[in-house]
Formats: sequence, structure tokens, C-alpha cells
Amino acid sequence: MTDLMTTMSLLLAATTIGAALMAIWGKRSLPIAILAAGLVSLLASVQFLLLAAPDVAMTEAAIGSGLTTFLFFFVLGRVRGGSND
Amino acid sequence: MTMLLDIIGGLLLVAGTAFLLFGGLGLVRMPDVFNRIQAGTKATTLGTLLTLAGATCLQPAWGVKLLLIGLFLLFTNPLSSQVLARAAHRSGAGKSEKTSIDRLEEDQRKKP
Amino acid sequence: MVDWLIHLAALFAGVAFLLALTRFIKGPSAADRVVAFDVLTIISITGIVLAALTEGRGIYLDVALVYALLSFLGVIVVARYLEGGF
Amino acid sequence: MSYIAMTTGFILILIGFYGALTNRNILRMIIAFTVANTGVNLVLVAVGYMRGRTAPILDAAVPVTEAAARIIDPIPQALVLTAIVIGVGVTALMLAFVYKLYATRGSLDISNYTELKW
Repeated sequence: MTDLMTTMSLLLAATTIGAALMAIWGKRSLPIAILAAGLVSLLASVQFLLLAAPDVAMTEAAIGSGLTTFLFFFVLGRVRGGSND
Repeated sequence: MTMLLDIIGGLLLVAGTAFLLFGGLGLVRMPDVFNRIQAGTKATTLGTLLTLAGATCLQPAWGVKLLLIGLFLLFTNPLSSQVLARAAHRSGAGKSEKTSIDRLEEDQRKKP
Repeated sequence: MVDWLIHLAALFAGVAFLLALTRFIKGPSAADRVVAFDVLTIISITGIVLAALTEGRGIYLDVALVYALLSFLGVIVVARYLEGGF
Repeated sequence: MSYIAMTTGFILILIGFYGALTNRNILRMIIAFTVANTGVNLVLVAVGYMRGRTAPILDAAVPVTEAAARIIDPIPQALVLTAIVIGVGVTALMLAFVYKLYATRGSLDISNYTELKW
């Protein structure tokens, strides 16, 4: 039983690090970096659930992945000229 | 009786995740954005609903919550796929060369 | 028997996760990545249901409920940005 | 299993600081700070995990009489719950500053803002 959880945790850890590298890599465009940061938050939320913290997972999914992505895209839509500085 | 229900639930789980696998395969293999939306949303919606049905067979006490999750998915997932397809069409996403009919573009050209 | 079936289901979900992640990494446009993000959220819902079945705690399903609402919100926001809204 | 999450958290913190130090665009720096924030939360929750125990929520699966032997410590989770909300507040403040800077100067490059250097 715990083998399944450990395997899921390893897969999530590798994917989280890959998405974080994609979020800070300067070559890609800015909306893709914001989506990758949202993916980091989403996968960290599943990791919180596997660490037996469902309340933290709920808050991270709603605020870290939903509200932060919304705020970033809201600001990015208003600074449309300077996004490739 | 409960043994039979367990086996039916497990088979439903495997069938649902097999549909998820086919959705992921279509997401990789399809040629352009609209076909990817088609493959990635419809197959995964059916797969998740089958998985929730299998979980209901395995644990009947959780039926109400699983039914609520299924209802939310059934309402929101086609809506989000339609909004995304419209946004991709308006932002000028590239179509595959096998696409021959585009009714939305014909309508927009008819009444500018 | 049922444990074996749950492990097989987790294997299928993991392979689907890796396929969707491939599309997220190499998708040419932003819309491809949004589709892959949506599919990753839905596969995560399946993973949460499997984790709840393994642990035997019904409280984990509330997180799946939040996810089902959240994928909708994220896709709507990014679609509004791609259309040139805000 | 908690060591996997703890290692992931530390690597996320390092990646976030590297991105915040090497990028020139202000929005990319804020994205990197968000990644580092998630890493700190992951490390804090992984510190509080105990092997073989379950979530600290009392329901039919965990009765009250045997709760103390079966649930993990809820204090780090409560701390992280506060940290997530404060993190989104800080992120919103930084984004508001970005909006005002772009409205006054018309650029997002950090090397154009040199008033505080001497």
C-alpha cells in the first residue's frame, strides 16, 4: 500500500522540479512561465495531500494555483507592451 | 455480493484510467490545437466519470461526494473546452492541413 | 484482487500523466499548454480518488471537489487572456 | 516518504532564488519568488509528517478515543495555512507595484530603475 504512495510521491517530485525549471527559464514567453508556476503549485498541492494534510492541499489548490494565476494574468494583460523586456 | 461489487468497482477503475490513457495518447499524437482539445477533454471526462463510478462501487458510503464531483465535472468541463477552443480560434492558432471546413471563419467573413 | 486492480489503475494514470506532461513541455503554442494543464488537473483528480481509496479516508475527496471547480476557473482566465480581454 | 517532499522543497527554494537573481524582467522575478514560497511551504509540511499516521481530522474513520495515537501533529499544517494566505498577499502587493511602475515608466526591465543605487 505504501509502495503506491511512494511511487506517486517520486513522480510528483520529479515533475515539480521540471516545471519549476520551466518556470524560471528565461527563453520561454511569459504566459508559459506563469502556467508552469501554476503547475508547480498544483503538483505541490497533491504532494501536500500525500503528506496527510488535506486542509493545506485545499488552500494551496484554491489560492496558490487559482488566485495567483488569475492575478498574474490580470497584471500581464495590463502591461502588454513591456512583457518582453 | 460485496465481493462481486468490489470486482465490478475495480474493473470500472481500470476502464476509466484506460480512457485517461487514451486521452493522453491523443493529446500527444493529434496534429493541431482543436483536435487536441477534442481528445483531451472528451476522453478524460468519460474516464473520470467511470473512475468515480468505480470508487462508488468500492466505498458506497462516499456516494454523495463522488456524485457531486461528477456533476461538477459534467457541467464545467465541456464549457471550459468550448471557451478554450473559441479563444484559440480568435488568437489565430494554426490549423492542420487536413482541416477543410471552418464554419466559424465562414460566418465571420460573411458579416464582418 | 482489488488491490491489484487499483495498482493497475494507478499505473495507467501515471502513464497518462507522463503523456500529458510531454505535451505541456513541447507544446508549440500557449493553447496547447492550457489543454495539457486541464488534462493534468483531471488526472490529478483521479490520483486523489485513488489515494483516498488506498488510505480509506473520505475527507480527501473534498480536495478533489476543489480541483473540479478550479480547473474551470484557470482555463476561463487563460482563455480570456488569449482572446485579448482584461 | 517525507524525505522526498523535503528534498523537493529545498530544490524548489534554490531554483526560485536562482531565478530571482538571474532574471532581468520584474514579472519573472515575482514568478521565481512564488516558486520559492511553494518550496518553503513544502519543507514545513514535510517536517511535521509522521510515518504510518493519518490526517488530523476526526470523522468515522478516526474516532476521538484513539485519535492521539493515530493522527499527525496539526501545528505545522496550521502554520503553513497562514503562510499560504500571507504569500498570496505579498504576491498581490508586488504585482500592484509592477503595475504602477509600468504606468509611470513604460518598462519592466530592472536595469532601468536605478534611483535607489548610489
